Amino acid sequence: MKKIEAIIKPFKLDDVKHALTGLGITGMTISEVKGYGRQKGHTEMYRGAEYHVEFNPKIKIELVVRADMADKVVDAIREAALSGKIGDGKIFVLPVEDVVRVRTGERGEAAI
Amino acid sequence: MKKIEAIIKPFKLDDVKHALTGLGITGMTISEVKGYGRQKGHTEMYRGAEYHVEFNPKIKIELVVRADMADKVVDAIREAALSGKIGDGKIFVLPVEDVVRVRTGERGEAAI
Amino acid sequence: MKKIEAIIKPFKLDDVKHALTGLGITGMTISEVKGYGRQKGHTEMYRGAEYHVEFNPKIKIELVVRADMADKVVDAIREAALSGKIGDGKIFVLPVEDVVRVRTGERGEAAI
Amino acid sequence: MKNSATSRTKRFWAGAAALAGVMLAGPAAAEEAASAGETMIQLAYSLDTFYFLMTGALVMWMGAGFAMLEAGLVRSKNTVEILTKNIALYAVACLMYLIAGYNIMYGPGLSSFIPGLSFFLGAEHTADAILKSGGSITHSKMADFFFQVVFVATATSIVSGAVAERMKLWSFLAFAAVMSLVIYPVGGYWHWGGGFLKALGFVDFAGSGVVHLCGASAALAGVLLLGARKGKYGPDGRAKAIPGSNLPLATLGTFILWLGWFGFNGGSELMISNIKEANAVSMVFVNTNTAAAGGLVAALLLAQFWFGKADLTMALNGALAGLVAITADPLSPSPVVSTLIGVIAGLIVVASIIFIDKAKIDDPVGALSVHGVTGTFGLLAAGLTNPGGSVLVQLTGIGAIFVWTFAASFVTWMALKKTVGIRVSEEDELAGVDLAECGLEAYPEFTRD
Amino acid sequence: MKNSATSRTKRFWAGAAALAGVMLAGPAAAEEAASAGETMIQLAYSLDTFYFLMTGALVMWMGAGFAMLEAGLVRSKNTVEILTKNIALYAVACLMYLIAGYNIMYGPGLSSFIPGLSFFLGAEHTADAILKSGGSITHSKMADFFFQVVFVATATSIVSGAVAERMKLWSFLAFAAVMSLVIYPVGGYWHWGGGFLKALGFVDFAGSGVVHLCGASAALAGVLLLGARKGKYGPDGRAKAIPGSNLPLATLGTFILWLGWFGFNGGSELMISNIKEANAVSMVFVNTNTAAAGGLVAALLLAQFWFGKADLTMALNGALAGLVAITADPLSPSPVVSTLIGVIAGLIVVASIIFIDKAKIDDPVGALSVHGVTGTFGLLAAGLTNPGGSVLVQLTGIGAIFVWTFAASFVTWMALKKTVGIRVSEEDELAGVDLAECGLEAYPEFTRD
Amino acid sequence: MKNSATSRTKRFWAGAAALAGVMLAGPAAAEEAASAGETMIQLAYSLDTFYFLMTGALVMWMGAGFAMLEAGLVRSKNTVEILTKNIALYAVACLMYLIAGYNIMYGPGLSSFIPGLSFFLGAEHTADAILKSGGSITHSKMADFFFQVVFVATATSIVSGAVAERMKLWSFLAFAAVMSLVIYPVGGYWHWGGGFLKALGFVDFAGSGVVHLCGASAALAGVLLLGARKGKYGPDGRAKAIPGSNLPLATLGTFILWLGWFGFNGGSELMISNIKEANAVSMVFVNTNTAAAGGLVAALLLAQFWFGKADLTMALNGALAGLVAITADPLSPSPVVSTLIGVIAGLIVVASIIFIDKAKIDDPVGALSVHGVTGTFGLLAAGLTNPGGSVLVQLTGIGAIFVWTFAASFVTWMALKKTVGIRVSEEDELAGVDLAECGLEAYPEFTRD
Ligand SMILES: Nc1ncnc2c1ncn2[C@@H]1O[C@H](COP(=O)(O)OP(=O)(O)O)[C@@H](O)[C@H]1O
Ligand SMILES: Nc1ncnc2c1ncn2[C@@H]1O[C@H](COP(=O)(O)OP(=O)(O)O)[C@@H](O)[C@H]1O
Ligand SMILES: Nc1ncnc2c1ncn2[C@@H]1O[C@H](COP(=O)(O)OP(=O)(O)O)[C@@H](O)[C@H]1O
Repeated sequence: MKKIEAIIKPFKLDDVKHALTGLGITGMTISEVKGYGRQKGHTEMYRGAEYHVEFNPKIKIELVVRADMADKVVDAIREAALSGKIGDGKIFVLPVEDVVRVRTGERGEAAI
Repeated sequence: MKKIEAIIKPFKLDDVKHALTGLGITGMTISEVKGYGRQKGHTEMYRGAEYHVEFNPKIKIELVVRADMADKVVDAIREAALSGKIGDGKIFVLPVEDVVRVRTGERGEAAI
Repeated sequence: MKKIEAIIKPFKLDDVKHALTGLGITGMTISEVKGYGRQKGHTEMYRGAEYHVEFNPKIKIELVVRADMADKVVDAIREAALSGKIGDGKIFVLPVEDVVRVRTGERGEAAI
Repeated sequence: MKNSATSRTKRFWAGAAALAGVMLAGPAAAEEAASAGETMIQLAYSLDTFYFLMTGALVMWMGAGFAMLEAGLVRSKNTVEILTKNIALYAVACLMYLIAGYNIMYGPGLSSFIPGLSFFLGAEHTADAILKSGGSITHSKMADFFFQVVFVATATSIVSGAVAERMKLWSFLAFAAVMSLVIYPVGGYWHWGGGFLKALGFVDFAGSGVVHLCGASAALAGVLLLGARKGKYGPDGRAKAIPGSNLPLATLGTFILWLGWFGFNGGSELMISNIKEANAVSMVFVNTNTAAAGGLVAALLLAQFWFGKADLTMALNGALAGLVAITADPLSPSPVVSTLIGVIAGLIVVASIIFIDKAKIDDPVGALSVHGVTGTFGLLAAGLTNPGGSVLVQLTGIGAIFVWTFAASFVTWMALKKTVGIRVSEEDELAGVDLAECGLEAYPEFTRD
Repeated sequence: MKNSATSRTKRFWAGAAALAGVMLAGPAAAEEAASAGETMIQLAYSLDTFYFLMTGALVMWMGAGFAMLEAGLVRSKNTVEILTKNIALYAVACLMYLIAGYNIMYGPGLSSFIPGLSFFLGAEHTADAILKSGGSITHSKMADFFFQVVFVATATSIVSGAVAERMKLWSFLAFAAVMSLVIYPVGGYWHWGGGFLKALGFVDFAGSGVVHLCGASAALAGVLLLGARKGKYGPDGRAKAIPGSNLPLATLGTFILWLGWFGFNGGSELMISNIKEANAVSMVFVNTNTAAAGGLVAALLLAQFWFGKADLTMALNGALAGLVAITADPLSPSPVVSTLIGVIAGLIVVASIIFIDKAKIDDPVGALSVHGVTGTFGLLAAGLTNPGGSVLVQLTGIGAIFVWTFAASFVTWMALKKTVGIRVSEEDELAGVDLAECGLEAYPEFTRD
Repeated sequence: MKNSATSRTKRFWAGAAALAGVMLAGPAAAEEAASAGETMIQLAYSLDTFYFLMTGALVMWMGAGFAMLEAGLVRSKNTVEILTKNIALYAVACLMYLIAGYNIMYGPGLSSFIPGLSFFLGAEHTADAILKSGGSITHSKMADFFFQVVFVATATSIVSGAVAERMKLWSFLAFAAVMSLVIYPVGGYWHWGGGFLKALGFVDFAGSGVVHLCGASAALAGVLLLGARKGKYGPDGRAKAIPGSNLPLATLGTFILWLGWFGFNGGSELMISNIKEANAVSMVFVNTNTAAAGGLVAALLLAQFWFGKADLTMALNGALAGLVAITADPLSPSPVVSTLIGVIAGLIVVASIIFIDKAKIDDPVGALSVHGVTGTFGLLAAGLTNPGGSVLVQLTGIGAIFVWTFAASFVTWMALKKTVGIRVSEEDELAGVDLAECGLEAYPEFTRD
């Protein structure tokens, strides 16, 4: 099993979610994060003093999938999250050793 | 060492925390996330127009433990987080290669 | 490639960010988390009733780096995040199998 | 009807004009002087009416104060519902009081205990009647209704805070309707409507009893039948703190109430158009302000000494406690005595909130303590400070208002409980009543739900 | 000039003093009586002026109401800009109306259709002129300006809500300037300025048409040229909900507007210093309040039955709908009829909001429905309730105000669109106009942006 | 005492009634006319008292304005404490002024420099004294106290904003007590109390100097002893922006202040009951409004040109700057000149905020610029616009108020610093003063702490 972590632009969330459910994915977890990267932040003035917003708002999507699904999922996210502009984000693939579904106690792939 | 990530229902946080401290766990990190899964969201009306809330609020607990503790920890979380209703959440186990305690510079299991 | 996850005190974020960019790191993702650990929370009174704040606000920094950078990054974070007081946080190192840059489709180390 | 500044309707009272322009001849003097007298009655009537309308508007504004105070002291997941309750109860109270409440309270009664029943507002005073009365009809009947109607809304607002975060919206509004149609007017009739409390010499200038104790008694009945919020008391029975979600709103609400109280007490003098009355209204303003100030400072200091921290919410309750307490008699005591009354009320309210909390009576905003306990204290204090007051009579009044309101409310709540239910489901309470009842979130973008 | 209580300037009108002290002798009586008449004129003038200033202050306060209402109903990323628009439009409207708007509206016109043009305020009424008028000049010219200027700000405030979340700040303020300098004053001239609508017998007591329909018509022109917010309508054309970010603010805004409306309608009687006028103002207060209450309850019930949930924002709009509708004639109907007018307005507004939403006219706060649709309804109702009213004349007035305001606004918006543009870039809209236009975030610490 | 509409106490002034009913006979005419005169004095006294109470209530409301403005401009972790400071300082100021402050300011002085000392309020004016004075005692002493007490709270409110986010709560309140007991009253005595500034012909209608410059001078002393907030100035010495956490609150606060200012300036005319006074009050309302509008627009435009963005917080400060500046003389200038004064104040305040920021004087809300710098400007402008004004005298007054307030405040702050300390610990400042001082969070559910 693999854990896919994708950092995307917030307004792409809907598209990515559709792409994933299109693949038959039934679960994912998202959170709000801030990203620092090649996409620079912006500088604003507040009462005449500058302030730099170096971190851009991003959404992090985490989902655990069967190992054989990982590539398809990564591709689907990539396509859906793509705007072509800097700051589109990253996808990371991590190994997962076990999964448990709290409700049923199922473990492993059955629990995903 | 293993990293345990658990996605649970927010109102179960207290119980899970108690279960973990009962096992002698001394550290964990939580964050607020939103989950998409079999537990469907809900549809509301705002000024006559529908809106779908597809993501349910969840709490993510992350903790790194000695490998030999992993199973006990997973079981403890499972038990404490169980309500039996759909949406109870998932527990993931990931491998961890190293741990550092910032304050002391200790590494590995000593740093947990 | 490695994923470094650091839990630090919020007011140390700026220093850590500087340390990392000093190493040539060009990307990272942060989020707000709450930590439970040796640093105890505090007890307050609200209208005469006690309430315990057991979780302290922390910042989680996540970044994926080339494997050979991992040690340098860990050290840099450690140094910058150190205040010497309890609650300074933890750094975890996890294995990463693949990275994709959404914008370009690059994979692996090139995508970091 | 609105119009430009240039083409106005002629003044109604030609007397003054005549006096100003023509009157230099002797014989007509006396006749015209009659006109002058009439003009003065008209002016005084206008001034008193205007004073009523302005102070009434300030009391109406208290509705916003309660809404903000309560919205600030509940959790964000229950905020929309408390806002809906507050603004809707104001509307419901206005309509019920218009239908019959006002008449029950101020119409001719059957006996000094049993008020009469009639519907809708009677006719306005005619100019003729006013002039003939020689000025003893001092203000418009409609202005009087307006001033009174905002009071009933205040009484009902008190209830919403105490039952917050777990009561069904529509059951609450049904109760609000009954309360403003019958429960409050009957108690009001006994005193301000000329019933037996009036006859006894009960002292309650602007409603420490008629309004505040009444609201708190109704709330108490509701709270007892409703039970505490889930999670308020731990398995060990200890009260847990459930912090309010937005303290700037709570502070704003208190400021609004403080401001509105100048209307509440200041308008209750009912007349301002001569020196004595103007002085009285001024004294009421000063005493109202100083009692609130005393209450705030005392509660803040007590919180600091007791908890080691300057609990803002206790300070807010302290100010309100001072206001409620002085309401029973803001006219007779000197400003210094009023300050003391406020100080004592501020101390009492902190102790009372903690005591009630420990007694497992769950009142999220402290309404029972602020309006009930310090209202009672204020009435007793008025028995001492008011030259015509008597502690015994005050106790009678307190008892009468409490027993009637509590009993009538209990029956009403019970009827609602047995039929439509008064408490939301456990699941809805956990998720927050906002989504379940209103389908909305107060802060959809920021709440960590 | 401010000073201690001890050393005051002598009273201007020595007449009263003389009367009080000296006048026991016969022969001078008549002469002194003239003085008494003058004193009464002075008193009445002072009372009416004071009444104007107080009610005007209440209307000014409505600016805060619109600001809070709109800030609560937009997303947090567009909140700073809507706040900036609201407070800046108030300032702009005040300045434009001072420069020429007031004179256009109330100065001598060229014909009953075409107003005159002049600049800045004329001189204040002199005491001599007032006394000579025998009291038919009832209040200060400056107080009149103050009362009128807050009305133009209200009309302009209506626009900002409808075009929220996508219109450029400075283009909006430019429009606000034109609207308060010309568009609103011309329509106002036709009725309150003594133009042809006045002559026809058009009934619009405090501005259901002159102010509210005018604001909504200007808004409609803007919305049509501007288009819907990005994401408001899905690819399938269905309207999506875009929840407001801060409902306590929206509720507070409604309470503020409700309070301010007592000034809006109550002050529009223009005089209070005799029995008839005082009674009229009181009636206006009661009817204004009860119509709002009726509107709120009706809208809340309708929402409950229609959507299954008690939508707070609909209740708020319902209260405002009742207020707008009764504004056309808050004096002639009885309180019960006023309640009914409010109830109908509350029902209409819910239906209208949904209809307009479905018609793909994107109005984030419901301004078109609240001010336009129920304003029109109120004017028609006034044609029936007002003894001098005629539905035909009302229709003429509605048509005239709508056509003029819509056309003039359309041309203005179009000119802005063709030159500086009226809509922010797609990117800025996505990121929120706050950062792009104001460089600030409303809640920099909590927004999940 | 409150009662039903039916059983009223007879009117106090029987004169009018008599006139209306009986007076058709000739011989008694003169005698009754005396009664008429007395009635008119009573009416005027009532009207003026009512006007005082209403405008005083508006000034009291400014306390809420400062609280909201400051709560909106600080970070959320310091919000509870600033709220506590604001509402508690109001209470403390009221009590201190009651104890002796009012008497120091308005009681008989020892010399034109040194005020006298006495405690608590004297007796109210009796009807006899008023009637005998022939109407030159124009309003209730209690109303006067009420109006004055809300002014001292305003002066003290100014301080809290400048020292926000780092000053200890109780040290601040201790300072507030000293300020309202002594510091403010002494300066006030010099001018409004009839001291040497009055004698010199200093022009300060409603307190650009006595209130606003005084508040700012006290704040400056505090800020200098306190130092900047941690993190406000980078290692390179450059000022860093620390954005305010809730701009809707800041905007609401400004609207509240704007509204309250009609009371602040409008009430400072002190009388309204004749044509001249009514006209004056009206002029004051118009000028106050237009100066604020001018200030807002000017500051917003300057921010747009200077920073490239329409900084809402600067617009808010611009409106307040216009208000502060016109306060020195809102009566003599025409509305156009008042607009200009507002415009200049709006420009000055933006520049001043930036300058003071660069000078490393850390003032989170801009209080020094808004109240100090534009207060000074307003006083100088009044030296030119007021017919009796002199720039030299104005400079003397400015100097006197500044030197006295600054010195006395400095000593007080220093004494506090040396004893209990005035600054919270670094750790508490980092974590936010709310938890350390009040044990509460303003928004416990949403803050990203
Ligand atoms: N090495 C990294 N580790 C973790 N997150 C990263 C890393 N590099 C980039 N990110 C995340 O991806 C986002 C986009 O990266 P950025 O460099 O701005 O654009 P792009 O991916 O288009 O080159 C960043 O805002 C950050 O959240
Ligand atoms: N494959 C997954 N990857 C990551 N998170 C998941 C995954 N499946 C479920 N989750 C998380 O677990 C939560 C509960 O899952 P859900 O399918 O609703 O219920 P259940 O686990 O009871 O079947 C989801 O809301 C989501 O946050
Ligand atoms: N085993 C763990 N797993 C995950 N997070 C942890 C773990 N232990 C500590 N943390 C995080 O590190 C933070 C600091 O830990 P703490 O024990 O308080 O101090 P220290 O690291 O200085 O001993 C905690 O608040 C928590 O967020």
